[in-house]
This record gives sequence, C-alpha cells and structure tokens, in this order.
Amino acid sequence: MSFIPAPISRFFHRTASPPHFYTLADKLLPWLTVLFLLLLIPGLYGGLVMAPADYQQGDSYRIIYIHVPAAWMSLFIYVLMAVMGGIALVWRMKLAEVMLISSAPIGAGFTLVALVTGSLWGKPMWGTWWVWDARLTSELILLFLYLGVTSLYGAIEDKRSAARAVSILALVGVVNIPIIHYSVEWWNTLHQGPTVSKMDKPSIHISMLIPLLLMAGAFKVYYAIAVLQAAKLELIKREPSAQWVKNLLEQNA
Amino acid sequence: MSLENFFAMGGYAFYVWTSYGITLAVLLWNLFAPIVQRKQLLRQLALKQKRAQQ
Amino acid sequence: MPLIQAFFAIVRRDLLLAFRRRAEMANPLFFFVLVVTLFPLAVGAQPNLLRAMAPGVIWVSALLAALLSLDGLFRSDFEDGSLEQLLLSPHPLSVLVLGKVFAHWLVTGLPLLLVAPLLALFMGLPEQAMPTLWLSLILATPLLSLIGAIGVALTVGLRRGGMILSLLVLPLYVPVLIFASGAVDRAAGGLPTGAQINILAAMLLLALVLTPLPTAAALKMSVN
Amino acid sequence: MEHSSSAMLEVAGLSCSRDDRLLFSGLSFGLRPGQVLLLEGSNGSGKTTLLRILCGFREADGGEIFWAGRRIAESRYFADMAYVGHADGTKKELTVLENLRFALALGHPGQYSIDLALQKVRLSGYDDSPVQSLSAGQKRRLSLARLLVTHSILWILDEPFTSLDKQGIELIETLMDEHAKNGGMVILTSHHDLTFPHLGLQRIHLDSCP
Repeated sequence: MSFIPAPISRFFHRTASPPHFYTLADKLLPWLTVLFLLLLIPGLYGGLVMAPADYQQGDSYRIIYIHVPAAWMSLFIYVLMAVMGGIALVWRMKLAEVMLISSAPIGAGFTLVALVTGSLWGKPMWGTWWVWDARLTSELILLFLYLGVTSLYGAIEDKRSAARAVSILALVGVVNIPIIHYSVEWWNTLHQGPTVSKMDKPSIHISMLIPLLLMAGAFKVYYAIAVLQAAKLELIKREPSAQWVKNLLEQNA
Repeated sequence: MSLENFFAMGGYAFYVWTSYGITLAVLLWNLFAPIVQRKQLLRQLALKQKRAQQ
Repeated sequence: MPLIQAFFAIVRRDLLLAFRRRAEMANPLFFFVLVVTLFPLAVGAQPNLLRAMAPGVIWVSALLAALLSLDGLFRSDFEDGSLEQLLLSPHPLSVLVLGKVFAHWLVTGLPLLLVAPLLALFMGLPEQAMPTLWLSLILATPLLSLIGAIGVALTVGLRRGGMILSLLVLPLYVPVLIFASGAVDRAAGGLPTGAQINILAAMLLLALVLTPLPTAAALKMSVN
Repeated sequence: MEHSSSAMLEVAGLSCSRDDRLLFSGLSFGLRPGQVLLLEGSNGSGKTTLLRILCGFREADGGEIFWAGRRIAESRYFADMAYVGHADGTKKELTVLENLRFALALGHPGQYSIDLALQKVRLSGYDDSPVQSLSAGQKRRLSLARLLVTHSILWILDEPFTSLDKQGIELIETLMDEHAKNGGMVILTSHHDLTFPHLGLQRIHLDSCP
C-alpha cells in the first residue's frame, strides 16, 4: 500500500468496505439499468431492422450483433478477473475477491453464448453445427478455463483460501490465453479445414458497425449490473453475521 | 418492411431467433439467479435472527 | 551456497523416495503404453490410418500419463507435514518447488523417452520422425510437469482433487500439445520442424522462470 | 517498520475468525528470551489456529506480529523459528539419519550435531532405521531432534506430548527447559499441565478472550 498516496488508499478502503459498497451498488443499479436500455434498444433496432442484409450471408449475419460482443465480453471479463485476482493477492482486498468470483459465472455465460451463437451462425454458412475454426476453438478452451475457476472455488471449503486459489488461477490463465490463442491460430492454418471462416473481419458497413458498437456497450453495462447483483449476494454469504447485514435485515423487516 | 418479413429473417429465422433467445435466457439467468438467491438468504438469516432472539 | 544445497537436497530426497517406492514409479509408464495400445483396437489396424494418427495419439497419451503422475507431486508431502516444513525453510519456496518438479520430471517424464520408440513402432510412425519425437518429449514433458505443478498445488488440499486437477490443467496443456504433436507430424511428413521446436524451447524457458511463483503461492494457500 | 519493545516476539492486537465465527480478537502478548508460553483452551478455541498464524501458514484477520522489532515478513523470523505440528514432517520411507540430514539442508546448522541430537532424544542407534519402523513416540522424538540440529531460537510446538509416555514427556520438558535457559523461547499448546517448574512460564487461556 505504501506507494499509493494516503487519501486515495483511504478512499479505496472506505469504498471497499462491504456495507459502503452494498449501498453504493444499490444507488448505481437504477442508473445502470437506464443506461443499459438506452444502449440496448437502439442497438437491437439498428441491428435487426435498420441495417441492410449482407449481400453474401443474407439476414443470418445479424447474429453478429450478439456473437461478437459476447466473444469480446468473454475475453474482457477474464482479463478483468485476472486484474482483480492480482489486486486481491497483492493488497488483500476482500472486495476484489468478491468481484472476481462474482464475475466468473457471467463470463462463462458470455462464453457459452459466443459458442452457441457461433454454432448457430455456422450451420447455414458451413452446413454443419461445429467446425474447428480458430475462434470457436479458442472460445471453447476459454469456457474450460472459466469452468476451472468456478469449480475450484466451489471445491475449497474455506472461502478465503478459495478466493486466493482462484486469484492465482485467473492470473495463470490470463498469461496463457495469448499463448493458447496463438497456438490455436497456428494449428488452424496447419490443418486448414474445408471451409474458409466467414466470421473473420467482414468489411463492415457503417450502418452495421454502429449497432454492433451499441450492443457491445449494452453488454458491458449488463455485465456491470449483473456483477453488482452477484457481488451483493456474495458479500452477505461471506459474513452473514456481520453488523451491517443485521442492519440490513432490520431495514427489510 | 413488413412485420412478417422481419420475423422471417430472409429464411434464417430459426438461426437468428434461436441465437437471440438463448442469449436472452443466459443473460436473464445470470442476472436474476443472484437476486433470487439473495432474497432467500436474507429470509433465512432473518428467521435465524428471530429464533436467536426468542 | 546454502540455496543450491537445499535445491539438490530436495532433488536427492525425492529421487531416493521414488527409488524406495519404485513399484508406483512405473505406473504412468504402463499407462502411457496401454492408452496408445487402445487406439488401434478402437479405430482398426489400418497402417495408413494409424500412421496419420501417430503423433497425436502418442502425444495425447503422454499428456494423460503426465496428468496421472502429477497427483503424487505434493500429495505425500502435504499429508505427512513435510510441506509445512518446506514452507518454514528460510529459502525461497519457489526454488524448493523447482527442485521438487525437477525430481518429479526425472522420475516420470524422462522414462517416457525410453518407451517412445516402442510406441512409434506400434503406430507405424516413420523412422525419420524419431529424433523429433525424442526432442519434443525432452522439451515438452518438463513443461507438462511445470504447468501441472500449479494445478496440483491448487488442489492438493482437496479430498477429491483429481477431476478438478484435470479440468484446471488440461486447457493449459493445449499449446504444448499443439506444438509438440505438430512438430512430430511435420517431421513424419519430412518437413522442417525448427519453428515448433524453438517455440517449445521458448515456452520451457518461460515456464522455468514463471511457473514456480504461482506454484509456491498456491502451496501456501493449500497449507493454510 | 521498527517497533521498540524488550520482547523478542511481540504479538499486537491479533484477531482471527473462522467460518464467520470469531476465535479471538485483540490478542496481544510478548515473549522474551528464556520464556515459555503455554496456550490453553478447549478444543476449537483457536489454539492451533493461533500457532498456524504464528508460523505464517494462515493470515490473521487483523493485528501484527513482530520479531526483534520488525514485522515477521521483513525479519529473520523464519530462519530463527522451528515448528512441530500434528503431522511429524518426516518421510516414513527414509531413515532417521536421512530425514535429519534433509532438515539440516533446508535450514541452518544449529547447536547440536545429528549424533548428539539423537543422543539427546534417546534415539541413538536408530540412525539407519526407516521412520516407518519407529513407534509413535519415537517418531515424535525424532521430530524434536529436528529442532536441535537446525538453528532455531523460537520453538512452536502443537501438542508435543501426544502419544508420549511419562519418560517421553519428561524428556520434552527437559529439552524445553534447557532451550529456555540458553536464551531460547517456546510456545506450545497442551492438554496436560507442565510438571516442570519452568522459569518465566506464561499462560494464555484462549477461551477467556472475548
């Protein structure tokens, strides 16, 4: 903590205290929900209605508006988890542990979405549900990495140790992701399949790009909402007999 | 563009709408599962507290 | 240098222990041979098919054999309290861990080299691929031990850590599998393998430097 | 961080909870060379947890531990202490001698040679027996011999008297007494009371902590 100025570290410690964070989350959630809808509705309208059909793929390409943002999110959340794991290990910040473990199911969800939509997009394009395409393969391995995190956390009884273990695992995983990605790319060019991946970087028209970016923004805000909800649960689970939880119960009663 | 055309998705309706449907299901699950669980947990804790006070 | 002494004391002790428990030592080796034997039985004994599959089959089996042997890396130390004593040593735990991994590789990884020619024969791998198979085994089996050590350290405190261990470790093994079997595959086809071998060597160096740190941190977490 | 005190080991405001249950909080004590500290308390009162915190295996939820005025992580603490826990920390397939040599390689040489230490714990002549052929009491005495062959000022002993007969208990108490008289320190947990009239015996009863 020594190289962080005292006022900043004090600010972090206050914000990171469970009761303070809990009320902060409650205050933030309505605003985030509004922001989410503001991004989602024009994103969906632009993507599903306004944007023209692709001249090659027809309307099937519209899966891109969820497939690509979900794939982005799956990587983004894993990197974020590793960052929080690093913070948890170095500064022993309990809130970072809570955020890390709350993020895992959401990240796994996005990875699953990226895989399923990739497969659904691939069927009309490739004529088969699954192709060992570089991106889908990397995404599948990423799903295994997420499952490793959640099952390791579930298996260790002492939750402080479990959080420590998961932080280490997330950091190891994030170092490996680029290596895995690179190796899978190389493997894919070596064993060139019968199809050429049509999902790679379509030269995208502006009317297609804007909804894509809106959807990506909407997914990011969704993540913020979902992770705050999960973190609220995890905080209570961690210390069910703390004073602030008792106060919360009295408020509810 | 008619509504019918919109839902037909140029013949790709099954793929497009299944994708959007599954995405919706996963995202809703990840959002509401913790909310429901938290409510349950708080109810349990309240019960426990009441029992402890008696 | 007391640190180097401590490193070699660990290697010596673990080799001695492996020698006293030599019955267990051969198990991963038998497993390796057995898994490779299953493939011709399952897919049929057409020489062309087997030859095409050989690099992949041999490497997947090596991976599984390495995974099987990992469990013994820290298990007995954890159970008899030796791990606690390692943690209390004034020497850096990551160096001591490296000693343990090195001894483990000498006992479980190196013997795979001995049976590799036999398996290449079973699968009809061309003779010209043999040097590459050996080289890939020399470079990649220590990688498997080093990466696997992180997973074992994370799960050694769990009663049924075996399944979780494979879930944690196998995805991390993917690059090793790709480059190692890729190298053998290219060698079998008479193509140059310099790039793959270099990448494996680079990964090994990187793993030698980087993996002992998370392994040590995970062991501290497990002892708790 | 410097911390001035006459005590070599200084524990300040230590607190720990497990599974949302507070084991102890605000626990403070100091230990000077020559002192022996006996931790008492019923099962589950946190004795072993406290020892494991003192060994650095477990992190306390609050408080600090100082060794010679410095935080233990920044001090020579781990070179100066030794621990014998529930598990012996010896390899059953190796001989007595091999086990002690390994312990010596991991730490720094202490005041006794291996031969002398084995004499002290009455295991002379067992040099080449594998540990698995020893009785439970002999194993325990072997793990104590480890304390003698390596350099250690602070001994941390978790239930050192289990599976020992009367002579064994006397032996440990004599060793602890000698160690204290030479300026060493001992922290131990035990269900038995100590029979030996120790100099400067401190007691901490963990149940009494709020």
